[in-house]
Amino acid sequence: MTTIFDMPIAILGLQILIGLQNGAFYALLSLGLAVIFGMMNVINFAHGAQYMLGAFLAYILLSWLGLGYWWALLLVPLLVGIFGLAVERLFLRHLYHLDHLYGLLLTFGLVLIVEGVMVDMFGASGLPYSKPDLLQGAERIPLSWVTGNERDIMMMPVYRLWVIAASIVVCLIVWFAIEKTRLGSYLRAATENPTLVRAFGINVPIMVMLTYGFGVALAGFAGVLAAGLQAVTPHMGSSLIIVVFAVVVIGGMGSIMGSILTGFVLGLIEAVVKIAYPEATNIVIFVIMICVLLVRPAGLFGREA
Amino acid sequence: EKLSDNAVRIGVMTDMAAVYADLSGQGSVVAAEMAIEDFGGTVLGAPIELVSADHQNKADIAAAKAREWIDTDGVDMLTDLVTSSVALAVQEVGKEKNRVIMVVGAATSRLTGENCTSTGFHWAYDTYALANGTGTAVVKNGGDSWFFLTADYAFGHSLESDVSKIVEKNGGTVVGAVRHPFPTTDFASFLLQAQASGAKIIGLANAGSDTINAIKQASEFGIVEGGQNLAGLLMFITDVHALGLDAAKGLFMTTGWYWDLNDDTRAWAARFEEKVGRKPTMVQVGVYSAVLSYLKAVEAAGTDEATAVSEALKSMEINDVFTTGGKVYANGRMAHDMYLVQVKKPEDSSGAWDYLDVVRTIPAAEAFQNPAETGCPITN
Amino acid sequence: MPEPAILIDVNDLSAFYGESHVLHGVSLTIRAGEVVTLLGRNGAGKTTTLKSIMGIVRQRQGSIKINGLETVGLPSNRIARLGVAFCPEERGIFSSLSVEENLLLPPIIQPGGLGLDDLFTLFPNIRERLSTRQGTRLSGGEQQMLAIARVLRTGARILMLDEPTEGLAPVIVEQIGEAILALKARGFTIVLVEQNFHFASGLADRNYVMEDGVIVEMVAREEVREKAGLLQEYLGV
Amino acid sequence: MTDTILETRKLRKEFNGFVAVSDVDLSVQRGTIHAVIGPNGAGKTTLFNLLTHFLKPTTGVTIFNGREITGLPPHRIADLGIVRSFQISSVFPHLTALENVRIAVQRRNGVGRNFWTSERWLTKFNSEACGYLADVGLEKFADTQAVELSYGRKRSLEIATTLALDPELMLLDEPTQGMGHEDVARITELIRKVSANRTILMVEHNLGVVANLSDTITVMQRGAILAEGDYDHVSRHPEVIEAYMGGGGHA
Amino acid sequence: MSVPVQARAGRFNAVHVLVFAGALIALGALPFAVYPVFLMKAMCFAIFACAFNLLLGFSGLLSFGHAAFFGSASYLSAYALSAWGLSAELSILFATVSSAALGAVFGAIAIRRQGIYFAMITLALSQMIYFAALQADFTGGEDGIQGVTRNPVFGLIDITDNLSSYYFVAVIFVFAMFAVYRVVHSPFGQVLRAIRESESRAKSLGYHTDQYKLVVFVISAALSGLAGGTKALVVQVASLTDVTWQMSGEVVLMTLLGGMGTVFGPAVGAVLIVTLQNFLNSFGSLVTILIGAIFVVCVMLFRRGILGELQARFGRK
Ligand SMILES: Nc1ncnc2c1ncn2[C@@H]1O[C@H](COP(=O)(O)OP(=O)(O)OP(=O)(O)O)[C@@H](O)[C@H]1O
Ligand SMILES: Nc1ncnc2c1ncn2[C@@H]1O[C@H](COP(=O)(O)OP(=O)(O)OP(=O)(O)O)[C@@H](O)[C@H]1O
Ligand SMILES: [Mg+2]
Ligand SMILES: [Mg+2]
Repeated sequence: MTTIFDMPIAILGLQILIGLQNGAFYALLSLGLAVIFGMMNVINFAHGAQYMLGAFLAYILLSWLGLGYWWALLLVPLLVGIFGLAVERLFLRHLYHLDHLYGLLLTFGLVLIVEGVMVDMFGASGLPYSKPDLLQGAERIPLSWVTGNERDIMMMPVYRLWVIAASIVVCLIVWFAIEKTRLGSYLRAATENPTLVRAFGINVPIMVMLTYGFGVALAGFAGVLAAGLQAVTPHMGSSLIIVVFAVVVIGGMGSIMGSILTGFVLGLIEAVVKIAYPEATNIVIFVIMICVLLVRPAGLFGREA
Repeated sequence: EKLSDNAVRIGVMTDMAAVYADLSGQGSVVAAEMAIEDFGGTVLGAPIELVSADHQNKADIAAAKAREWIDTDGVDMLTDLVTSSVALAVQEVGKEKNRVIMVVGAATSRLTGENCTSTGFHWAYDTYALANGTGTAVVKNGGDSWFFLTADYAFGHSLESDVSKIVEKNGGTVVGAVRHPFPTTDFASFLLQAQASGAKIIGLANAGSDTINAIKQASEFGIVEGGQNLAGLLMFITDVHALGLDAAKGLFMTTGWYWDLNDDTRAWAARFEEKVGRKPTMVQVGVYSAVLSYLKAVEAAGTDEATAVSEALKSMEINDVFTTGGKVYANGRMAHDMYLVQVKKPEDSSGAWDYLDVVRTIPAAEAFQNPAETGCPITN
Repeated sequence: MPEPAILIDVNDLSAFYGESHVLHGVSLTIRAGEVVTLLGRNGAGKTTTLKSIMGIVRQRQGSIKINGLETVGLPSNRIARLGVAFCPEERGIFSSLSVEENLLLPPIIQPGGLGLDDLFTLFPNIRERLSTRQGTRLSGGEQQMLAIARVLRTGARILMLDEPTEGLAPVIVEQIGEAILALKARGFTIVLVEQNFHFASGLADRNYVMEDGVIVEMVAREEVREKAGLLQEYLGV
Repeated sequence: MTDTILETRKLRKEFNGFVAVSDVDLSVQRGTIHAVIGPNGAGKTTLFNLLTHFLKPTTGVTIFNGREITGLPPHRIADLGIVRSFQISSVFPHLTALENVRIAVQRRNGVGRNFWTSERWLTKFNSEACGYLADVGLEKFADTQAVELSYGRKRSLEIATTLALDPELMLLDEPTQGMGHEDVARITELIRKVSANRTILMVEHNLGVVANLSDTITVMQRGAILAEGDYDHVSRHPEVIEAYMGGGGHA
Repeated sequence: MSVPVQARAGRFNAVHVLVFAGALIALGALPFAVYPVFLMKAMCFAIFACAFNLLLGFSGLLSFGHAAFFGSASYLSAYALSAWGLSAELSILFATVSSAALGAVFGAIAIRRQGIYFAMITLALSQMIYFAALQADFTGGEDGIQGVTRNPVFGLIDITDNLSSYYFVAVIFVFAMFAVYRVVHSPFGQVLRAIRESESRAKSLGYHTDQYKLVVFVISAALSGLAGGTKALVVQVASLTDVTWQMSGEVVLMTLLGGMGTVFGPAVGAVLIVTLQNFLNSFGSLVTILIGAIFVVCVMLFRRGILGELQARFGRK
């Protein structure tokens, strides 16, 4: 076997792919956050909780209704999205004219409620969720084209490949819908001056409500993907949310592509750190963030204020 | 007067809502209630009262609450205390205020080692016993080269070093370790490093959702199929429940108690399940045992003064549903038999909570560290 | 020749900002194809009148009929869809949008608005600065041009322009005057708030004069000369 | 006595390749009212931003009172006595008009950093601040929050605030924009009054005001100086008429 | 201070004097009614929240990393108390000064960024402190520094019993509240308001806004350090809890709940949250739900915060 840094190249390659797959989660989550945060100026602290809700709904669909993974992938974003619509309609709508701190506070309160309810209903230690047969097992990826050695083969779990693929597709669709249509500029303008945009004849409240619901649905979608990889626990979102916020900021608020690319790239960087200096995995993103913001005050792809 | 303010008050301080809520939490409170009920509700003619609180796994909250209980509510004994920092802080308060502290939920051996106190007790398990039980048994089974996935904080470090010593003492080798941050959800990268190390055993020196996720993800990479085995160094039955047998099957772990040991344990577990809706963990039944033993000791000492009660505890033999023939060492360690268990295959399980086969009973004297070696200055 | 139809009919309009009562019973009518100005001192309530018609000021009482339809209860997006466009005095250029995005932002409400080419002929600066990443990076006057161009595109038949010539060079002011006349000729109805009385009176069919939240005078084009004294008193011109 | 208070040499500003100010040599004489006019987008505001160091020039130097000041940060410029008003009005919205002005008075007296005394101590500046408000006709609005003022009054407030700093060189970016006729007249008078012992550099589109006030006029176009001189001179300049004044140029 | 005392005192009306005296008496009498350790803890958080509010409420800067000051101070004072045996006031002073220094460093890095970027930089920097606290030797990792001793004040006055330490902490509390009040209602505070309203205008008036923001950042960090250092003395533990981002979040909540535009509102919010956590303690996950619900209700219905709402109702400025 060929080795680099004392590590078989097959395993190194796999590490990179896994970095990509973790990046896929960052991208997907920060995308939803960026849509909500960059377009509506709402700091959606509940994003992690909504992601967790997605995972739980997948579990519930399976164990209560017998609806499997593919159904979950379809229905859960819808359900979580509807939850988002309700949150927007009942709460957030009344806060837009205020400092966006209030949105943060409100969604923080929601996190406590949702997590508390989940702990109460399902306990804190987690639930198992099994992925569909189609996505079980591992794919053999030959590396002989790089190393010339027939024995260099990566065994990448199919599910993780699927996560990468699904995330890329969704990210691109969203990017297209927002950046290549008028929607993105409506949203950004509405954040800056909703009154005026409304006076141009755009139904801002409905548009904003749907946007929030959509961003939240993305979190739910990511939650379903995550359920296949890790234990479904009520606290699974809260450890992730801060990192995802960091990703959005590094990418530059308001930039959809920025969030997506940063998500993937940071996943890769993290993969390298996990090999080189694993203790630092949890702070590497923050170090990067400080460096980036010192050099580019509005993030990598953001517009300067 | 024998009893302070004519009542014996017991405080169960536990994790009610966070990660350890399932293995202790409300269940620990119920277990304490059961102990009081089984004891008869009064001691030395005075009522036994129970209070409970959530320490949220925060040492400062726990310490402040412990003080308040002792100063204003007249609490005589505190128990459960799930995380190490919490247990250490509260044991310190107990020392200052002369109160009995019976730690059940926390793992650190420091409680009866360098940080031991004359009124502090450690009841169900500790990192030494876990390391020792799993480490010895696994090496003896042929798992002689180890790689650790270690949670990067003091608990993980001490678990890792405890196990390493045992592995080496038994003739095995430690080929490497990776320190992962706490918490971690994706272990793939670390598992691959473990895989690349070629070690026969991957020791999980972590806890809770970290352990669960590591095990769950290990199956994706065919680690077990590739000839490597996992050893969970701190696992509870709730963790197995969360993993599902499919992912956890074959795993070795060490526990202080299992509900399916004998008729007594089964009967007690059934009683508990009726109230709580799930089978008890070793921590919950440990709380039961701690409370019951405390009450017996109060009765024997004829007072609730902490030093006297502690003396009584140390001269008692512990016999209840948790253990028979348990001894309390001078450093506060309650030594009892431990069990090396293996997780059943799904087809061998009769359903929920029927998860473990006892592979070996580790006698108390072997399971727990000789008090003289713990570094605890209290030797008699 | 029959009088053209009444497009906007404001009757006894009161408007409030929170506690403060700003308009005290404003009544005015605007007929199809007219250019009408609102004149008055700073703080007289001109902007508030426009914003009330537009539905931007929500706290309002009285009646505002647009094309016969009562709009006091309607949100501003519905009012805009009736074919009313508003160009605010503070310009309302969006800093998070590029110049081009700013220009294309308001949706086309009906056909018949100015095309991009016409707009660029009118305001050559905009064509040149189209790719500027932040609308608010433009110079003050360019922002004003952009704000006007933006509403001319939408095809709305009623244009409400709040101080559109503010901060513009005299040549451009002249051109805007010509554009307004051209639009009028194409059948647009224009409500103009202006400080620049000479500019406004040259274009207007009728001038309303406001003071302290009420209309105090209506001066038709023919009467400007004879009511000069009155205007002097109200406007200081 | 006329000497040069402010001078620029080859001052240039590019934005991503777009040249907004192109090698401008400007020289302002002490004690005069100097107007800068020119078509929209000619670079007037950018020039002001360069002079007050809100923007860094791409190349070129600025000299104030014989001293090169090119690299200094904006607040130092203000300390030296160059203060500007903004084209798009910039007030402290939730401070009252009085407080708005007082912030400037406070600055002039150098008591901004004092965090150990009571703010009641500041009341001694009230009467002075009220004086500036009266100058621009806002005395009635002393206790009104700035957001609630109408547009024109906000602009008056801004001028009052600028005045309160008693600057040696005052830069006014379209001071009369958005004001009614009476106010324009009042502001014109005010500018004349305050110009007594200071220098004023202003951008203005209202040719009436320009003609009435200015000693020197610089006409800019496309970032460069097109013409310079007194009003009679520039208003007859054919290129100025074509690019800026148009047919109705003479107000 | 050149203003004659009379002129200033004259502006205090009788109500103010009464309220103030009443508050002092209540503060003195309270430990006989309520458990002193709880009160001390509440006071520490009250100081923390008010210090934080200097930034959020009065300078418009949302720091999402204030736990760094609070937590590191609590470690340092705990260490000074137990390892060096420094007297109580010196340990706290040491922690306060260190926090101020840390604040100067953080501030210098963060201050040039605005809004959410500022929040995220402060968060990132405080995560570094968290990492250091987890890894450093003297902090004891996740076990924290246990068994901190309450050393005598000035080496003389014994404060081991709760009542005497209560009065010691109360003095610190009154001092801190006064400091916050003074900063807010000072010429400097007035400039801060102006900067928050329009930074570029303030700059053009000649204010070196970065410097002002840095000064207030350092003051806020120092007072947060004061709070953290005192807390270690009170609960006799220093642990990771105080350096987590959740703690940074909690102080935001306290501030908003109490009223971020008010000087003492955050103290009220802090006391309320500490009380809630304390008294609802045994309800398990229901507490989480309840606290969440309280936040939602506050944001929706009492968004000026408790004190802000009261002031609005009773028409004080
Ligand atoms: N947001 C607001 N809140 C409170 N009062 C306001 C607000 N906006 C305007 N006002 C007040 O309403 C009155 C009318 O203001 P309006 O803006 O309509 O005047 P205007 O005639 O357009 O003046 P200008 O020529 O200066 O633009 C003024 O007294 C003003 O102070
Ligand atoms: N930050 C910037 N980025 C890019 N372009 C800019 C920027 N600031 C100004 N410009 C451009 O530079 C040119 C000069 O702008 P400036 O504001 O100086 O014009 P002006 O002479 O003040 O015009 P007006 O009379 O309309 O206020 C304009 O075309 C403008 O679009
Ligand atoms: Mg107006
Ligand atoms: Mg300009």
